[in-house]
Amino acid sequence: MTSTGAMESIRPRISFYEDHGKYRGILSWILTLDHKRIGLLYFIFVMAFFFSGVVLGFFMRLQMLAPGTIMKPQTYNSLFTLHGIIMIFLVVIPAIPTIFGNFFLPIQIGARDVAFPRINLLSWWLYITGAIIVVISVFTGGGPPDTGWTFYAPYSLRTTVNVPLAVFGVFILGMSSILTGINLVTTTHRLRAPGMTWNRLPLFVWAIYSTSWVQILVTPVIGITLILIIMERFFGVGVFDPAKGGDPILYQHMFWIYSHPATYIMILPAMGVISDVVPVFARKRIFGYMAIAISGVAIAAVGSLVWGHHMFVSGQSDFADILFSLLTFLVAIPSAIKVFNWVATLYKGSIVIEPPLLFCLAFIFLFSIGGLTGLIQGALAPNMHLHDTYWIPGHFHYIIFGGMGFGLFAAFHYWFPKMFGRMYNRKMAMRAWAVMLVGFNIFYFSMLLLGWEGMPRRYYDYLPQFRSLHLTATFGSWILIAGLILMFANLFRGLFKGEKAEDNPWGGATLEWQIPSPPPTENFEKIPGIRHGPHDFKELENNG
Amino acid sequence: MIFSAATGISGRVVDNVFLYIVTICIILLALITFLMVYFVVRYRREKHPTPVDIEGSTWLEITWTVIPTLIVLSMFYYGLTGFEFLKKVPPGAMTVKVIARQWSWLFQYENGIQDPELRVPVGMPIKLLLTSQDVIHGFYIPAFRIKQDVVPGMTNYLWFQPTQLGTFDVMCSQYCGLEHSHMLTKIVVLPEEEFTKWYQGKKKEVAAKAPPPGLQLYQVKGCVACHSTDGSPRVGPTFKGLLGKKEEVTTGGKKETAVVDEAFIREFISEPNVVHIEGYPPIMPKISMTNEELTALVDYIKSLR
Amino acid sequence: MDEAKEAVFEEARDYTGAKLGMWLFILSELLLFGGMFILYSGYRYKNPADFHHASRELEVVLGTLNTIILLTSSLSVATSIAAIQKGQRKLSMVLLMATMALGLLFLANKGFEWGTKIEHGIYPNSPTLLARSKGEILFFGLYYVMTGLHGLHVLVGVCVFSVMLILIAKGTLNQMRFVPLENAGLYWHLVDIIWIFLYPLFYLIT
Amino acid sequence: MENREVKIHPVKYRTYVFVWMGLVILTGLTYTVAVGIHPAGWAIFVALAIAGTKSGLVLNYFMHLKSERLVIFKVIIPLVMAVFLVFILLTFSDVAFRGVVK
Ligand code: HEA
Ligand code: HEA
Ligand code: HEC
Ligand code: CUA
Ligand SMILES: [Cu+2]
Repeated sequence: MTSTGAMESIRPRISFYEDHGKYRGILSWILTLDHKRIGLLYFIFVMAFFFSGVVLGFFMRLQMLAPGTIMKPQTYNSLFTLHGIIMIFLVVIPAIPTIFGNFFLPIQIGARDVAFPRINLLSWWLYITGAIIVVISVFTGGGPPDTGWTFYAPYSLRTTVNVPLAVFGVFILGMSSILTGINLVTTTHRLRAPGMTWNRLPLFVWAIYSTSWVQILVTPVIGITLILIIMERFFGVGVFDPAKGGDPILYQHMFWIYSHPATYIMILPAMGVISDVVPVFARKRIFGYMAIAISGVAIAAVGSLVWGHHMFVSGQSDFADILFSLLTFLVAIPSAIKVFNWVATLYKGSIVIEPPLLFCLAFIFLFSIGGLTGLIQGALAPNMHLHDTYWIPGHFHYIIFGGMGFGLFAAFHYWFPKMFGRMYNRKMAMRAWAVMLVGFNIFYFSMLLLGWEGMPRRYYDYLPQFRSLHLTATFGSWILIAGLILMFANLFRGLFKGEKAEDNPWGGATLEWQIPSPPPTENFEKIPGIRHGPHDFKELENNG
Repeated sequence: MIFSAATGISGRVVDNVFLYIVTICIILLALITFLMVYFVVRYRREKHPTPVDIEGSTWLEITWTVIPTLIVLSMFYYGLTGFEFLKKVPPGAMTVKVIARQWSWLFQYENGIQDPELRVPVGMPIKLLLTSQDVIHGFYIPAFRIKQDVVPGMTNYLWFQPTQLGTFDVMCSQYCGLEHSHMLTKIVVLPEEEFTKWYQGKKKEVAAKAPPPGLQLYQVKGCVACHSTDGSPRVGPTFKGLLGKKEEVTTGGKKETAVVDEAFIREFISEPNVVHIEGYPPIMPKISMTNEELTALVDYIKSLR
Repeated sequence: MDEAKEAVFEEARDYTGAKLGMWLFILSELLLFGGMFILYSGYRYKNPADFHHASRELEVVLGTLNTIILLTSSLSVATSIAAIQKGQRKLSMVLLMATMALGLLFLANKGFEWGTKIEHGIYPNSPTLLARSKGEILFFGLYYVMTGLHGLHVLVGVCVFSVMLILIAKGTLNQMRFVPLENAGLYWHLVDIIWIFLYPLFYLIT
Repeated sequence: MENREVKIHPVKYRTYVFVWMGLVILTGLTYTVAVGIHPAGWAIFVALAIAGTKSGLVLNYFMHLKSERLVIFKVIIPLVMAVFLVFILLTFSDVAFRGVVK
């Protein structure tokens, strides 16, 4: 049953760290049913994989300094494959929903836990299992997969390396993702506190809610696609093998039916963070609450219909090219609405410049660049030139790392005092922010230029005309990583040495700021009644 | 200049669409960034201590839904016109077959000429028919701003019209395995007469000798992608000094030492997946060829000492 | 017992919530098979004649029989749930056992069907099959994968039911507390619905 | 504590048996149409319509969708059908419109 062991010891001020439940030590973590502990478990592992991903990225950039001298082609090919798999499936897809969704969604809607705590723990175990399988695939069989994170058939059917195991690992990760989605949707439907109506939900909850739907509905499609790859490898069923009548283009459809919406699984939660953080530092409510909430749902819905824009030059029909291009442009509109509303929220506010806000501003800037480059490659004619060049990694690093990554950093800096009860050094956080912003643009803008120059992606070697831009990019990546180290060092220091944080250091109006830092087990002594929206700072001040 | 110039009609078409969209994007980005920074500076706490709580504005929401919609539709439309141009092959285009395989290109002309480089006359629209023998490749000429995936099991096409003499890079854009980065070749745009001379000359050559000599087969059949003839290492063993070499091989799980002789080479080329050579990945494809071609190749390999 | 804890228990046992969760899971299962149906429809569209020929080789009678078996098992599990809700524990257990037996019968039938096909040399990558037209290779590839995946779901269902049976026998599931059984039932009906579509799409192509 | 669950009204056995009979009859029908009548062209649509009706019965009666009160239960199946349909249609925008290149 639930952790009944600590039942008597529930006193309001004991944080969930001290209340270890039925088990002690490490078991009190890996067998916990507490949503906050599970959130932190994810936090640790997502971080660990994130760092391994960054290290792989760092080595890829090294290779570009002097191709041919640093590593063998096979090594480079498996590096970018692992970099992609780790970053996409192990870091950015789970990151915000599992860490912050787990930790804060129940608190923000006034619940004591998620709807299915045990399934929540199961999701984490599946995540770890999937991750371990992916890691094992690197060291066994014919060596690490070298297909790119897209596993395109028929190459993935022919290469002699350990594709089936890696693919199986990703399949397990997908199951984890689906269960998390189910949990959070049910939680949002069933466990809202009295008075927490849909139009009083914090926008972060709205974002996670829409994301979860996408997770539930499209993840199974990639699940079955990956299973089919395994079937092909072991039994040769032929559904993706052109030699047996299979159609490699249909594989691509199946893959992108999931993987395009997956990009919105990455970005929507980050948008949710931005929508809740900006108002706190502008001291006024969000501009156009309903517009933001609905545009999030619209992105989730229309975003599921545009996958074909990854296949403009694949040989799919012209009609499909045109249709998907049109839909791609339509999905940009709700994103634009969000951007305009965020900027408008700053208008006539009373703005306090703190690290979380700076990360939000960087988000808006970098996400806009990423999104606008998306428009350029979403247009049919330019895509003929830009597809599969460095322009594409330029686009998605801007939007994933500049968008989702900076959104995540905003979340770190915003919720850090709540999660750990301590505060980091704010000056240092701002410095790290500046360094990262500079390095980021040097690095990824060079990628965009390289792409326009015609440098194909996934090349371990390049023609001489690309040299100077590659060098600039590598140089930028060093600055970026330096900033990253600075930022994490600062957070890490704050974790142990930081001053004690107040319950509500930023003056937030959502529920998590009305309880102690760090929160007690079960969050609330009494389920609160809700009488106002998420950004009603006036109400808050009136109540003291 | 940082941007390499586009060439061909397709290059100009793509560049125009690109410029149109980029210009709009830069304006929008500048606007957003400016407003954001301006608001943060203008309304910071010290300057503006009491916030004005604004809930939203319906007409603003409508405005910034409708205007972006119009903008993106114009982008879509402009991209579409360029696309239609890139897809519509003008009548009278010269057809060249392109065969892609790991990791080399082969061009087959209508009169039977085969060549690893693409030679075309200036001013003439060229239609390429793209097929692949193994995995997906991507035929990409950056200077012409065109690209098309080459998918096994189907024929794709691409057309362009060179307007400028010169030699341009052709690259493989779709990841296709180990030597993807080196699946490069050139397109040579020749003056009309020079092209005709080459075309006719080659044609005589084709008619004169069948089967063609081993060296040509070595290039045409794509062995060149994986085997060197000068002893330098590539994906597969070098052909230099292959005959008589002692090597460790695995046949059906059994390891043994074999001496390479003519029969071994013949069998290996016809069935590359039966025997594996220690130290190389077991990835050599089965390449279809006639008996004469095989003999010519084996003779060629034997001649490399 | 502490008041706060008790409230959590009540929420954790939220009946509608549990069902909602199960339904969401079912939706994602539907799309798992949905992915296969997308492939199926694409390939059938491209190779209509081959699909028709290949379909002729399946045992329509066996397929129809299996359809009826599965429909009947759906009936028995639905009544089993109704029985436990009415407190008729014995009846519920008997019906559940009938469901499992029908599920196993379905699998046996399927196994027999696969067996004869394999005996005739028709299985993925077999020389006989590879000698056929591409559409037929695809048809049988899809046939094995889709019915195999479905069979796997039947097997899982039977396993889940055997756990449920033990829980009912032990009294853990009873007139007051039957959500797990009801959810297992939902899962079983899902498996049934998928077969309802697999049946005409593989056996009845004309 | 668990009394929320007691309020459920179990369905009558009779209803289930009727539904089952309906399902078996529909199975017979789809079999007869396919094997006996052989309609060309529209056969697949007949088969899918019958299969749809059958799953409608299973969903509404065996799975109790009919008696669920919350709105969310009413929309999820149409939602999934819509999503699936759109996936098929968009995939067919490619598969059905590919020209032959000569
Ligand atoms: C978080 C992830 C994420 C997000 C949110 C997006 C968002 C978008 N993406 Fe991106 N994309 C990827 C991740 C993402 N993408 C990845 C990983 C790939 C490569 C995969 C691979 O091949 O490995 C890719 C590839 C990719 C391609 C395929 C390129 C190719 O391979 O040929 C295309 C083509 O259309 C595209 C388009 C878009 C568009 C139009 C959006 C839109 O949603 C963007 C909307 C945002 C804005 C428009 C900016 C904000 C608004 C304003 C500044 C206001 C002004 C705006 C207007 C007037 C409209 N993306
Ligand atoms: C989230 C996704 C993500 C991130 C963060 C990164 C980060 C980096 N990437 Fe990227 N990259 C991909 C996803 C990502 N990458 C994908 C999908 C591909 C395509 C693979 C393929 O072709 O198959 C790719 C491809 C790719 C290439 C192209 C390879 C090629 O085509 O030949 C290169 C080349 O330099 C590169 C470099 C880097 C570097 C140096 C970093 C980093 O070192 C930069 C430093 C990073 C940061 C400073 C922080 C970002 C932080 C976050 C996103 C949040 C982290 C979360 C927690 C801490 C909990 N990556
Ligand atoms: C995709 C790469 C590739 C291509 C193209 C290729 N080979 Fe190979 N070849 C290899 C590899 C790798 C090996 C080692 C194979 C093994 O261990 O199974 C090999 C081995 C051989 C051997 C045996 C060498 C020895 O040491 O005994 C011969 C002979 C040979 N190839 C001939 C050819 C000919 C002739 C062609 C062209 C018609 C060709 N190859 C095309 C990759 C290739
Ligand atoms: Cu061929 Cu890449
Ligand atoms: Cu996309």
